[in-house]
Amino acid sequence: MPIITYRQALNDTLGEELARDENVLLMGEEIGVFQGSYRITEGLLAEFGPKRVVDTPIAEEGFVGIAIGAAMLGLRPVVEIMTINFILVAIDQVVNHASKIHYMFGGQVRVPMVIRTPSGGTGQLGATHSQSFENWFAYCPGLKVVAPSNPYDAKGLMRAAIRDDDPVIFIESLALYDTKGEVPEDEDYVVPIGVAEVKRAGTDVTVVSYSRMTAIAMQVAQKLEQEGISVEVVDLRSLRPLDRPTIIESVRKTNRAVVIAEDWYSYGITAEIAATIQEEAFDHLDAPVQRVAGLEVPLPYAKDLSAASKPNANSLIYAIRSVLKGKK
Amino acid sequence: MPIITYRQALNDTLGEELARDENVLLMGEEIGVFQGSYRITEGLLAEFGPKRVVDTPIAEEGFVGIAIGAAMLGLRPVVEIMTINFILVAIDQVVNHASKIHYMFGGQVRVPMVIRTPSGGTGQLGATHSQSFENWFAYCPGLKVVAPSNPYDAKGLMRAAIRDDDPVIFIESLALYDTKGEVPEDEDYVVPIGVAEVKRAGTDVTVVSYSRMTAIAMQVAQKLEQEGISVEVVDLRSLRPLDRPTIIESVRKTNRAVVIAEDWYSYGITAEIAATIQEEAFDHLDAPVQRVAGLEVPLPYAKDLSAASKPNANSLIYAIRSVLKGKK
Amino acid sequence: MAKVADPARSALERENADELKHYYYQMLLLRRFEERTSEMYVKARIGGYCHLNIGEEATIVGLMAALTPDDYIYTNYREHGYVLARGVPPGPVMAELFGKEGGVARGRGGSMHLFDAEKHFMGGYAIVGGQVPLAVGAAYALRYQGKPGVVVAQMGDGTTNIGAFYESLNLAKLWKCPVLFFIVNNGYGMGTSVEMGSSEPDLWKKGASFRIHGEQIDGTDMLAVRDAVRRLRTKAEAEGEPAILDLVSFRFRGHSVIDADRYRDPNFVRQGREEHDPVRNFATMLHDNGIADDVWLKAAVDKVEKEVQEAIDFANASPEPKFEELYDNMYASPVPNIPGTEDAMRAVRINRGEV
Amino acid sequence: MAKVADPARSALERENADELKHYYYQMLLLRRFEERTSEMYVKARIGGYCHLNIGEEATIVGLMAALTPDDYIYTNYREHGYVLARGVPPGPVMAELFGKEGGVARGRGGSMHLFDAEKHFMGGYAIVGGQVPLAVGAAYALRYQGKPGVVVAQMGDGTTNIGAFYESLNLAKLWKCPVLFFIVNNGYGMGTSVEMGSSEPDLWKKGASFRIHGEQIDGTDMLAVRDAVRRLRTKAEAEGEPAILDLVSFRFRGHSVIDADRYRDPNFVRQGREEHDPVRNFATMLHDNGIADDVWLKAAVDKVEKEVQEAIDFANASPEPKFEELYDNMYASPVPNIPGTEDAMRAVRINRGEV
Ligand SMILES: Cc1ncc(C[n+]2csc(CCOP(=O)(O)OP(=O)(O)O)c2C)c(N)n1
Ligand SMILES: Cc1ncc(C[n+]2csc(CCOP(=O)(O)OP(=O)(O)O)c2C)c(N)n1
Ligand SMILES: [Mg+2]
Ligand SMILES: [Mg+2]
Repeated sequence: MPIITYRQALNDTLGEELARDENVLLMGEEIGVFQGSYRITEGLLAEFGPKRVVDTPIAEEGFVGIAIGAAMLGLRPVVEIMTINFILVAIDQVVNHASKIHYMFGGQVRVPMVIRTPSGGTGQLGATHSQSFENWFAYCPGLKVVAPSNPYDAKGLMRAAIRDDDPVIFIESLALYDTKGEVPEDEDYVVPIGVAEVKRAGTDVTVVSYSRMTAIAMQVAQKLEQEGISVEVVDLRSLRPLDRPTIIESVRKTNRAVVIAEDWYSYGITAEIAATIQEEAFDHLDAPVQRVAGLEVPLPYAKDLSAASKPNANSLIYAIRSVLKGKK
Repeated sequence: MPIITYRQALNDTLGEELARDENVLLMGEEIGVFQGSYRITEGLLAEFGPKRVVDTPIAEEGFVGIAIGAAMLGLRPVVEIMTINFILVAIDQVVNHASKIHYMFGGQVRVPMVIRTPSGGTGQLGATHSQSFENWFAYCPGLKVVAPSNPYDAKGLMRAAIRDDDPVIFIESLALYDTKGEVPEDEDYVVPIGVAEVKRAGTDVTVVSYSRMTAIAMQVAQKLEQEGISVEVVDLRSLRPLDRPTIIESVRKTNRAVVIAEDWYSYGITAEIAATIQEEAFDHLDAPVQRVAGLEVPLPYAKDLSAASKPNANSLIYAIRSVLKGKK
Repeated sequence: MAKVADPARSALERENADELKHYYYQMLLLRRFEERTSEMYVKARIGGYCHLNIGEEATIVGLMAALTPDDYIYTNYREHGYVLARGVPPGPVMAELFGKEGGVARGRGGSMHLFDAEKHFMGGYAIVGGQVPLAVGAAYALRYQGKPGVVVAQMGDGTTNIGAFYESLNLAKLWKCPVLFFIVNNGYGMGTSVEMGSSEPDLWKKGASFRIHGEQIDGTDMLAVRDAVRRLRTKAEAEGEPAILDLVSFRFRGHSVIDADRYRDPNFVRQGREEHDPVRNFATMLHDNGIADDVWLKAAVDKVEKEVQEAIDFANASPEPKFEELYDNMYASPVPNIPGTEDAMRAVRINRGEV
Repeated sequence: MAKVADPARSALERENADELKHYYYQMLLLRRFEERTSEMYVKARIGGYCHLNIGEEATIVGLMAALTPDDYIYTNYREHGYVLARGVPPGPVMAELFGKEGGVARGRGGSMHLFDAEKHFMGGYAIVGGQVPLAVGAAYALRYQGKPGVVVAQMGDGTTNIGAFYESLNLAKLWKCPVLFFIVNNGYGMGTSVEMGSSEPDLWKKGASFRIHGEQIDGTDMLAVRDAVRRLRTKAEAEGEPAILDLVSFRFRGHSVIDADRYRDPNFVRQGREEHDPVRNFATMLHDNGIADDVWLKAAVDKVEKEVQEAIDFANASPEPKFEELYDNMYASPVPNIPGTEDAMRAVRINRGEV
């Protein structure tokens, strides 16, 4: 199987879906002439023209709302929000409108659209450009939220999201764009929304993760294997709907769990996962579920402070060791 | 002590603080001429005039931003957002600006302001007017979030919030405005931000709650007492900072916990509380922490469907009984 | 020198009498529907927030008289009349206000969230300004798909102060979207007058920063509204040229059924109702021009009375939504791990203390 | 008939030569500071996003020449020059870009978030449009407190398409806030031209929907900028009358240091730099009018070179922020249950694998 980057997987898939269905169109700031702030849409304007690849002014609330309205009439817009930090100016359209229209109006109209945006922060982008808000969207009934951790899933979930008839929030990560992985060439596979994956089987502890943190979890699992610690890694892939059965099954087997996410600790993604595990696997737990997440501070710019505020392999290893304490 | 309503406690306090400090001003839609959509600011325009009680156009992003900028120059704005559902159009100003300005600029400037808004939903207000978003704000470092459950705390926390030099999100509840309680007349007390309260001592189970749900928890506790079930009720009062020690101390004593909140179940407030308890009181827990929260659906308008989608005394009692199963 | 004819009358002569009578019937229906709605609200048959169109009948009927079946309509929460005038039967509309399964949104939406896909009524929305970008998006889709028609973005005067409105104006003009910004200017946003809310109180001029043409129209003159919409919709459809219509009318009652309207001088309100009643004025016009006599006018009142009563009966008879269907339509594309019928029933039983 | 004097020259005659030379020195400082900044970025001394003011020196120095110490300034993330021209020493500015404790925001803010309370520089902000309501709020506070001064809301051309900008215009005019909407029109928002982004590309006309006066000014003519700001700030301060300034200039480089600028024709860029270099044009003007000779001009270059080098040395020498101070300034009013030094140290040790 060819090995390509996460960026390439997204770029290919967007192109393929544009070619497959003329109701699919891309919208966003700098996706055309500029070819994408992070080059995810590179070359697509040249290939498909300005009707299908639409450069927008800086008016997120307006063009996200336009995408929703267009979806109500049968288009399938794929909107890029340059980074998730900027979606705050458009969040009323997403949460008070897109997520409710199908249900609130008695199922008479659908809102088939995707909003893709990178979340999280690396590289000293500072307090306003390094945040994670996927937990906010995962909280909202009516939305679907996915967050692929590798090129294969990026392609499969993007296909699923574009072909899905509900609004899907597609969470990416700047730090994943250059990572590589195997992606089948001709096979038109999709990765189902709402289904997690056990990326690595293990017996001592379950690590629940998604997006960039899954990549870290896989490295840590490999490293600890040499010490004889067997780590099972669950990649959530979807945050809403949340695949609780897969998480629970794994923890019932390993009896120990660590949850890792890049967002802030309190009220973040890890809270829901930890709460779910203690609820449904209480009698199987030999230690409290440990959470590894970002430090609760507006991310400082200074290099070392910034790096020290985000979870990494060290913090994950520390958490794994502490849940394993006393295990013989 | 005089017994007054939650509404009266807020109205009195706003008036007293306006009189105490000329830098305090009220801003919001319909707070003056209309005297407040829910009459919290009734009479204040007549008493303090249009400089201190400012009616705004429907432009939440604009006037919330103006309040932040004014606070940076020393004013102490108290902004009313008619209901929390409408803060979504202004949330960029709150989260990307107010919460970060003090830290991000190295502590050179302060943002002393309060945003007060009712959260949650009763009375068939429908999908877009019945939501709870306090978990979103509680997630954000740099903000303080309080949610009083009774007139005494409403007054004490409002004083604390207005006199605090940080942006404070003050969560109210339409269903609490007419509820009554004792409030001392002349005493200038404050209820400290960041401190929970054990509102009722008990030995069998801890119920963690806030705002309207605390009122329900108190009723349930009384009812179950007759059945010989002793319920300890913790009123969080502050969601950020979260008073973990008080929660944990209580659960270590009762060994069982139920968390109740009106917001949606997944990724809501109850997730953080349940995760915290299992983390810090794992060895003391005789049963998994149970969560009681709203059903995950865009709230339907129809009376019975709507009522059935929100947590109530029945759902709390059910959860309490299930954590007590097998207790002798 | 030829004798100059009375322009109003000669204009009327060009009108079709039956059409004029139908317009009157529609306005009467809207008026009576809203009066009974407010009764039903007081009787607690209707919950939540409830906003009436009383005083705005000419604006609504005039708009609908000019639209074609191809056109789409997005409104705010003050929308009962729009749905009726677009041709949705009163029964399902009242049933929605009652929260019944027979309602236009299966009782899920309520007064603020009516919808009728078939009639291209694309919904009442209750976040001020939220419907405006959606409407522009629908117009964008028409253009994208090369379909005929225009989209109406209805809103109130107070809504013209929120950012979404301005972003929408810019994008609509920039992208040549066939959309009409239809501003129902009833003078107030709740208790806030237009002057208190807008630094440019001549709302039709608010397109100036975007090169968008605007017009002020007497919103109590049904024929004037119809003609203005016809003219501007043709231009919008043909050239993708958006326009602003500032429809001035008088709000007969408080903001919503529960608003005591304490902030408006009672004399001002009484006088406004006297002078700006579009329904009564239209009746007088029909009568004085010999288009309808007292007998016909009385019959119209009776007809409407009966129809609205039937709507109420329909609503009363319509069943309550079923608990097991609570999660229906939460997602259009089912995927694993979303709640279903059993989850609904279990949750509801717990909530009702049945387990 | 009296002989007509060359207006430009006679205008110059009214200028103070030392002032003119100081303006030039400031523009030169900004230019050189940014050139070295981009070097430092390439050397990875600076991280994150980094946006330069090259080509905008006349706009910035012209603005600052017209402001008083009472005035306040809010800008976007392209703000290094504003801070320098306002009189903040280059050392602490460069130290901030380096993320050092000696930086103007203690290394917490970085290139996009400079701040200096004493100089009333109220921050660089990086959410497009976010600074605009804040600036209006500061102006609101000045008026509320009866204090002198005005507030500058600096932004780029692309920012005039976002809702916050329009809501701010309405509120500023409605509430008589002494604020100047200072639009640095460099022709592009990243790769998006003004025409692609705005249905009204004459940005100074965007006040039309709000009854706000606007003017277009050559942003490469430092004296023209200064005079326009002086005039409009006086009116704003005296009458609470906001105004829009559309300052047209040319963006010399890509959007940020890492932008390859692939979307602009190289010839177009080359020509733009030739024709619209405010620094070189000002030098020529000084020279041709006998205000500064080659010796002085050369000396100015050397002075600036030295100062910027000293700023880099200062930044290099400045200490890194301490881990134990991670949570400092998260809250201005301490309350129970907020993290402190010990929490910081524990977390950092875990994160660095030291436990
Ligand atoms: C974003 C937002 N802010 C505030 C409200 C509360 N609200 C509902 S209707 C209304 C007044 C709207 O006035 P106008 O646009 O003139 O419409 P009208 O009710 O007069 O028809 C307000 C402030 C809301 N629904 N949404
Ligand atoms: C709300 C928001 N959307 C998008 C961005 C990404 N972004 C940063 S700068 C910029 C272009 C701004 O252009 P302009 O206002 O002309 O300022 P300039 O950079 O040209 O000085 C964009 C789109 C952002 N920071 N905030
Ligand atoms: Mg109105
Ligand atoms: Mg620009």
